[in-house]
Amino acid sequence: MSETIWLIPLIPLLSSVTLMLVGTRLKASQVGALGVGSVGISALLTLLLATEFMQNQQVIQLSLWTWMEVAGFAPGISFYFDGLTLVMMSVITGVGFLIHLFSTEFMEKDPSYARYFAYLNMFVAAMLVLVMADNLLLLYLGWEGVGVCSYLLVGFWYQHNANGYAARKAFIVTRIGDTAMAMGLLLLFTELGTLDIQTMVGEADQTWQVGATVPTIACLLLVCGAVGKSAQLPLHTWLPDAMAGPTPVSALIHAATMVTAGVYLIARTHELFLLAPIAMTVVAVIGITTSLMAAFTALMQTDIKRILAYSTISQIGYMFLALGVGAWSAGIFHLMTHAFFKALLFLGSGAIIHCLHHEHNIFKMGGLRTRMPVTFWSFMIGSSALAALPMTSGFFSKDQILLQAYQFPEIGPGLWVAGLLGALLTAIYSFRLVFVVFFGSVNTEPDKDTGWRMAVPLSILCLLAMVGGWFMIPVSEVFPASDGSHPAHWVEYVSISVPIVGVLVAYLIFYTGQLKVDRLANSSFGKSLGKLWLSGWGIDLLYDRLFVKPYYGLANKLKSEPVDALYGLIVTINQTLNQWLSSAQSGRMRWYIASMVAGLILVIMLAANLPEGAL
Amino acid sequence: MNATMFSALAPILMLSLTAVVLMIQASIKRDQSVAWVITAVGFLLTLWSASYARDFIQPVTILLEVDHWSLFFTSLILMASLVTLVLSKETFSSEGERKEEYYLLLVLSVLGAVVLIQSSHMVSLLLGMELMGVALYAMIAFPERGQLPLEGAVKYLVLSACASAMLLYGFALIYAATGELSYAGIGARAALAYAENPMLMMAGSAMVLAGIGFKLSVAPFHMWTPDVYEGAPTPVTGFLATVSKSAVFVALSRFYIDGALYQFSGLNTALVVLAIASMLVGNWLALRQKNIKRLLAYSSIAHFGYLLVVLIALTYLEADLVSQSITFYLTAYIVTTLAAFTIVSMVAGEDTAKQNISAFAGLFWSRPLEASALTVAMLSLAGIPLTAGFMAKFFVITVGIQSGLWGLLAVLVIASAIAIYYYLRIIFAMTQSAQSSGNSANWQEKLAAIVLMASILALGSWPQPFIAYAGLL
Amino acid sequence: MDGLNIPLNHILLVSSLLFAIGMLGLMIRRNIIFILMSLEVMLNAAALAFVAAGAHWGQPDGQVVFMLILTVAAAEVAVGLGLVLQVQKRFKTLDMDDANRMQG
Amino acid sequence: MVMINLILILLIGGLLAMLSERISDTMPRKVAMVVVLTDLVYLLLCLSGMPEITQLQAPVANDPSTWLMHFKTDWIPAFGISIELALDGISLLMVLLTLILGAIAISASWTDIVVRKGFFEANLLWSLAGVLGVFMALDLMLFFLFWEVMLIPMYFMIAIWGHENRGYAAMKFFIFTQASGLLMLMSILALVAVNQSATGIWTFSYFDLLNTQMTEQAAHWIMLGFFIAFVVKLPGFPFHTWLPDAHTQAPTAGSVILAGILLKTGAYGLIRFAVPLFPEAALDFSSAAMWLGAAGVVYGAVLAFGQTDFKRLIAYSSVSHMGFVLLGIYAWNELALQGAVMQMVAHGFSTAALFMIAGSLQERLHTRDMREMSGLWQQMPRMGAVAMFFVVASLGLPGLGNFVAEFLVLLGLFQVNIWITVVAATGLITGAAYSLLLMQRSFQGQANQKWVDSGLVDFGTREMLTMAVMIVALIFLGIYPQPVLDAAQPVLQSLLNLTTSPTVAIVEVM
Amino acid sequence: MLEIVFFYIAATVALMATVMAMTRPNAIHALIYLIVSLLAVAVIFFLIGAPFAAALEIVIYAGAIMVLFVFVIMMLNLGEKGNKQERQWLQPSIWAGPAILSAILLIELILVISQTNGPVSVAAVSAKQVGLSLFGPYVLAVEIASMLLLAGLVGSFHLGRRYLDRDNLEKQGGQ
Repeated sequence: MSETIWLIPLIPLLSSVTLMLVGTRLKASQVGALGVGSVGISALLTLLLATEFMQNQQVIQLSLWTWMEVAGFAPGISFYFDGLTLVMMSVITGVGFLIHLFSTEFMEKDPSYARYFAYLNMFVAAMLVLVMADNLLLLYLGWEGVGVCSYLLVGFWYQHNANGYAARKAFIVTRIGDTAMAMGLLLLFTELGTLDIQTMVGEADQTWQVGATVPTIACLLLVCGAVGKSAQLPLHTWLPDAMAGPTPVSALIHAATMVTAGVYLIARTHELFLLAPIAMTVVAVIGITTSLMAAFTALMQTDIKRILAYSTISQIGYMFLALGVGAWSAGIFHLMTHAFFKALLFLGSGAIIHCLHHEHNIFKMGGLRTRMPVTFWSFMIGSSALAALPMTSGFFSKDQILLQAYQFPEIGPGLWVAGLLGALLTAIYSFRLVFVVFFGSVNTEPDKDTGWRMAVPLSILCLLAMVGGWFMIPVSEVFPASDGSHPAHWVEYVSISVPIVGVLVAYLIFYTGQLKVDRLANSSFGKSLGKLWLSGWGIDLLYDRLFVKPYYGLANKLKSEPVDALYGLIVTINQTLNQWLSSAQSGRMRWYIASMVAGLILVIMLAANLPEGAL
Repeated sequence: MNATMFSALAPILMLSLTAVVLMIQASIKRDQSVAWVITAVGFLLTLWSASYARDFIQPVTILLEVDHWSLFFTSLILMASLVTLVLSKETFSSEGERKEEYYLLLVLSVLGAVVLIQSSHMVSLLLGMELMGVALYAMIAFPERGQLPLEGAVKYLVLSACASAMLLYGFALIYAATGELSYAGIGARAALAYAENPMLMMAGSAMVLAGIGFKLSVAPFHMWTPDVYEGAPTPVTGFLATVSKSAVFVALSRFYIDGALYQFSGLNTALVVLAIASMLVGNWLALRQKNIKRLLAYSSIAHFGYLLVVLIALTYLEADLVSQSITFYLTAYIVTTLAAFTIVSMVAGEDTAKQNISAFAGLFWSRPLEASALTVAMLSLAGIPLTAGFMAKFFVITVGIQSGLWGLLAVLVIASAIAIYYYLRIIFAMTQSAQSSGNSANWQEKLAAIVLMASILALGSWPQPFIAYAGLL
Repeated sequence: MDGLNIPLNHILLVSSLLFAIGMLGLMIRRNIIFILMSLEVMLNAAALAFVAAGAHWGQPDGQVVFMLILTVAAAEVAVGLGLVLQVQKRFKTLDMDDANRMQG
Repeated sequence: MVMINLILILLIGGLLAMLSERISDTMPRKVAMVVVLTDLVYLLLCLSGMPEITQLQAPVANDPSTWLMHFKTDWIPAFGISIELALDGISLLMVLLTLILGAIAISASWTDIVVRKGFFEANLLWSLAGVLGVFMALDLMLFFLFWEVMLIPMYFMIAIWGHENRGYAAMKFFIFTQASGLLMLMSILALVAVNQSATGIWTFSYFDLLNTQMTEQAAHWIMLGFFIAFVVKLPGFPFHTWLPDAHTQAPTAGSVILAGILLKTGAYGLIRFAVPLFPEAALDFSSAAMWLGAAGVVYGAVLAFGQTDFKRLIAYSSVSHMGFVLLGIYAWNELALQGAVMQMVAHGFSTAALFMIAGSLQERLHTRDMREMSGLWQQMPRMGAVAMFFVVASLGLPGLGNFVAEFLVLLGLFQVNIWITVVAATGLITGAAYSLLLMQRSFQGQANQKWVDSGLVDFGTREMLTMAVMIVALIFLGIYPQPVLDAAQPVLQSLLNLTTSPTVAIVEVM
Repeated sequence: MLEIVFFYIAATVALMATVMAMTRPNAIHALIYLIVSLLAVAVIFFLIGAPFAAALEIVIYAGAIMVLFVFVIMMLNLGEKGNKQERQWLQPSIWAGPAILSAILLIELILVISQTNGPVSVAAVSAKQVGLSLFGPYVLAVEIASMLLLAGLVGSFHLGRRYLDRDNLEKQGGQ
């Protein structure tokens, strides 16, 4: 098996290429079979690989060919496989498979069915390359590849300009991070002479002291990439807009896999980060700040997908927090559980949207509990996990993170408190969603409940969201063991109880209405705060003013080519001289003679060196 | 005078003989075609006699110096004159009576040019120039009708006479300073005369320069050029632009070299100023000119500016490379300019409206041969490789670099860059679609066009034989 | 008769004055006949300078050139006057500023 | 002789193509295609017959006998000018690129050109011949000759078959390149004169001139002449302004050749002549050159973003991309140089393809204004998909040729100057901005009813085949660039041996 | 001594006459002034030992060439109207610029010439000497001059005769 792991990304890729080339001539069922089947095979292969790995714990390194070899720079098309990779691959192929399956029903009416699966398969392939890459350059290939696929899928319904805008925004914002990350790669290669992750970290250990400048800068640059891809502050603005894509895409790319690539990157290069404590602190602070910011924002959203999008940002913030405090495996664990429950929530919302004729506003929904029972239960389970109610998968992972954050030196307790606040908010907004959508009066009548191709993935994901917390992820070999100390018990109790309080609050406000927040909400402060949260703290607006508008303005200003104006000036000078001289060419003989005489005077003056010569 | 001297004078004698035969013919029976044939035969015989005279090179009296260089140019201008002759037939066949004089004047003018080329003395310089000029006045004003030829002739006569007066006065001053009239004599005494009375010598040379500069239409003595070019019948313009100018330039360079004038820095400064002015002014004037003959006039101003660079380089280099460069440049210039005027004559004739560049639109499709030839000529004038004009410019730049004339070369580059614009304008016009004009040309003209185009390309792409030949001069 | 006592520069001075006057005439007159006359003056000035220089060096060459200048002047004037006739015929004027069809 | 034949086949083929118009209207393009393919096959056959090709030996830069091919015969012995052609890895790459893109250009002209087809194909072939000459000539005079002469057919292509503003564009193109060419001529002659005064021999041979000794000042000035000439052609900021006009106005095949091949001659000249002939001067100048390159990258990208004309946008993107080449060359270490070479090849394909798409759009819509387009994907999905491919290629998606190039350049550059690298890297972001905008405005968005009604025709087999060639090429370059790198490596190494690298350790400052 | 006085008188006359010739509105008057100037120059020639030149000046220049002018002026029949026009044209605004130019040129020439010194000549150059050199070393010049005259002849013949032809034709047509 270990020799054939290259098949895992290749099969979806081939399927994608096939769909691109001949997709339009295939029947919908064939397209579906190809699209789902290819990922299914990959998932199966991953499963095989996993069983093998569980037995022998053997790290696989496989080099296919040298990508390029220039002056000692010799990245290969080569794969590296260990427990971390396995976790990621399982999530990608497993959740990916479910989402593909879900899509066959969700997208079946779409005229560009084949194109959709082509993109989606390509995404899976690129994502697999990303996580399997042995060196940072190949990782970067996958990294950019998923970016492009994300772009293509967000703008899948290209007929609407807004979708195109969202897609471009997603690509360009992440590209900013990517470029910084590329700079990080340049720096790492220049300093260490390789981009092979394993060799590199070995080198780094020998070359650098803990806290040295170069690794700090390199890590910060990598963080920039991670921040972009994982939609963290300050590059998070693309993700809510990216909801313009089909909902299964949001589930796969913008919840389960791609957006967590940043987390993966940092985890993968954690040895470097260990050399750069400052960078780690930065990661933690970014994580917790983002988490809070997004949670507040999610509170005010009315679009079901945007709520989930901000929730994703918030949850990834937790993962960053985990990475920042050195809780590597907790971070990855949360990545996995989050993939389960967030995919579940997105697919659930997809089902709702599908059945409600593309209705996104939660206040136009309501009372769906009885109309769409499968979806309701999916949401219930998903939201519980998201809110980290005890015994759900989210509970285990988030709890770990909070506890480890508490132990972080110096700012640990602060991080913990903030994390708790985030958890409270998470519980509130997730159950706000549940109460508003599924309880109360029916505002829009759904067509029907989901078909089996939607129901099956939902059910499986429900299961995973419930029990995912009991999985043991095989990353103990990858990450350094934690010191095993535990904080005081009260910390644990508080951590457990906060989400429950949050659910209660949500219940009181949005279900029974006993807790009146209207007065607060209608006060001028409340209003403006609400507005601020609704707009995601106004960051979009700020960026628009700071970067987008000026760039458009600059491009518009320069459109007329100021440099060319310079050459235009030369032309004008020549034309003017031409005019002057032409008008001197008056045709009058006396004038001609005068010019000759003047010329004669000049020539004599020059030749005989007059007037100085005479004196 | 002895027999070998007469042999050395063969070209001059042959031309004079042709003139006499033409007069006799006119007195017996006036017939244009007979006159044409006589002139053609006369030119061909002269051409032959020029190579015959090669074996007898020597100074002939104090006035003329028959050497390889002058014989080469003699042949060259005779070939140019033959082309002029070919073009003239069609042009003047529409004239009324008595067009035979034209051929006589042409022969006399060529004679003047030959004398000018072979001159080694102020007197022969003066006489050659005047002979050429006086015949040209009449040739320019030859057409029976129309105001432009006449106006051109008057302007040329008056301004040219004014220039001659300057030239003569300059000669007089040089003579007063040195007591010599032959180039060699002046060269021998120049340094001494300069030591005695620097200003007289310099002022005299400057006035000579001005007088000759007029004929070369070097700025600021260029004003006449466009008017005369436009006014004159096209074949005459071609003759004026090529034969007259190159003969004068050859005479100037001989005067400059033999008279050892290059040693005077003041004169050199004056030349530098004239060269720069010509390069820039010529090209600036041509930029937006619509009449192609005027445009070519302006272009010629610039070209003699380029050529002056070579003369300036004399101060720093031995005369060999310089005279080689002059040879190549003038040859290229004559061939190219003649080609241009041949095509203008074939396409536009004497019709002012047709001389407008916009009237050349679509020539590529209606008359591909003419258009190709004109394109090649324009590219050559612009100095694009594979054409004679490029090799010519190559010589100039080489000479300039070897003399370290960086400022001049910088101006040359700027000027050439400006020049590309208007040469291209003509080419561009020809490529654009337009209604075709149905003129047709006779076979001699077509042959001339083909030969000239081929020579431009040959000189540009395989100049070695020519350089080897010119190196022997 | 000998001209021992006349300084060369005085004669040249006279000739240069003549030259300048001729040139002035050339520049201020519009009538072509006057223009031709001015040219004659200039040529004459040059001739005077030549003869003077020849006398200065005691050579006959100056006078030879003078003769040739005469020839030149004659030829030029002959053609020039021919042109004058044509100008009068075709332009109906002798004013050269008026007989001006080409410019630019 | 092989090299002479290569050029002659194209020259004579051009004549044949012109004459074949008399046989039938469609004949010229077929003849032209056959001629170019013949040339290509001929070259490949000759190469396969050579033992060296399997293991490109490292040529010694100033020893012609170690080159792949070398040919020399007298031309103008009076000045030591000879017809000297030689081929090494880089030249070979460029020649192959030229011939392949030549075939593609002919395909692009298939239906685009409706009048005077014979003359068009002839001009196309002649300009290819000129470009081949540029890539092979090693006598400086001969090089200059090809350099200038290849412009004339190009001029005709723009002036005769160009779009609405062709006169202006053609003129601007010609004057810019000619004026800079004159500077180069001056420099060549100055170099030769310096050499002549030192050795007493007139020679224009690259191999002889490589070792010319000259004063620092002379070297600076002479190098500047070469530099400007090449940078104008490249085009580098601020000499690029001819390019948007020329590219926009040229017929499709002309744009393909201009962008795909002609720009490369500038880069080739820099690599072959401007730096090796004046190593010290180039070193002193490198930082200025790199800043120009970085400025070009950014400036081109910003201007591309502001355009509404489809072709103009691509043209400015070329300015941006070729900025990387300039950066790569003047960073002058193996990584960056390989990147530059790679960029030359990859940009050739990606931009040529985009111009072909632009041409196809123009042919169908009779406009290049993107404000008139929108949602074209719906009617022309194949074209849209292809366009998407080349757009992402041009924005530097890893896995495609352009990425390899840009990354190598940045990698090499980073070792020389970090801040320039930072500036240049912003080109990756701005590049994404304009590329995606292009896609958005033309193929995405609401379909314009005008085009829906007029029933547009999607890409046909010929077009798709042509595109496939370029797609395959770019993917190949992207995931297995080694053949190209291997071809260039020994040459670059030998050039690097001639010079000292400007590489300075930099990271200590951090 | 006397020669010098004569010289100055002759020079003054020549200059004055020339100035007059240049400024007269009437062509015939101007021409007569010009002839006076030429005669005065002939006197100078005589004074500096060039009697042959003096004779030629009178015979050919004043005699032949000027008569040509007279013929033409008479043919053209320039009347009083022409004179008036000429007077109008001779305004200061017209001659000021040229006068300045001429003055500058003159100053230059004077500067140049004033540095010359020495007397004109030791001995007169006789007609015989001139003749000998004319048909000695300058014999070719004479031949070429003949060609020059031929060119002038043919040219003026061509131009002038056409003028007469047309005149005659018009007269015949009128009758």
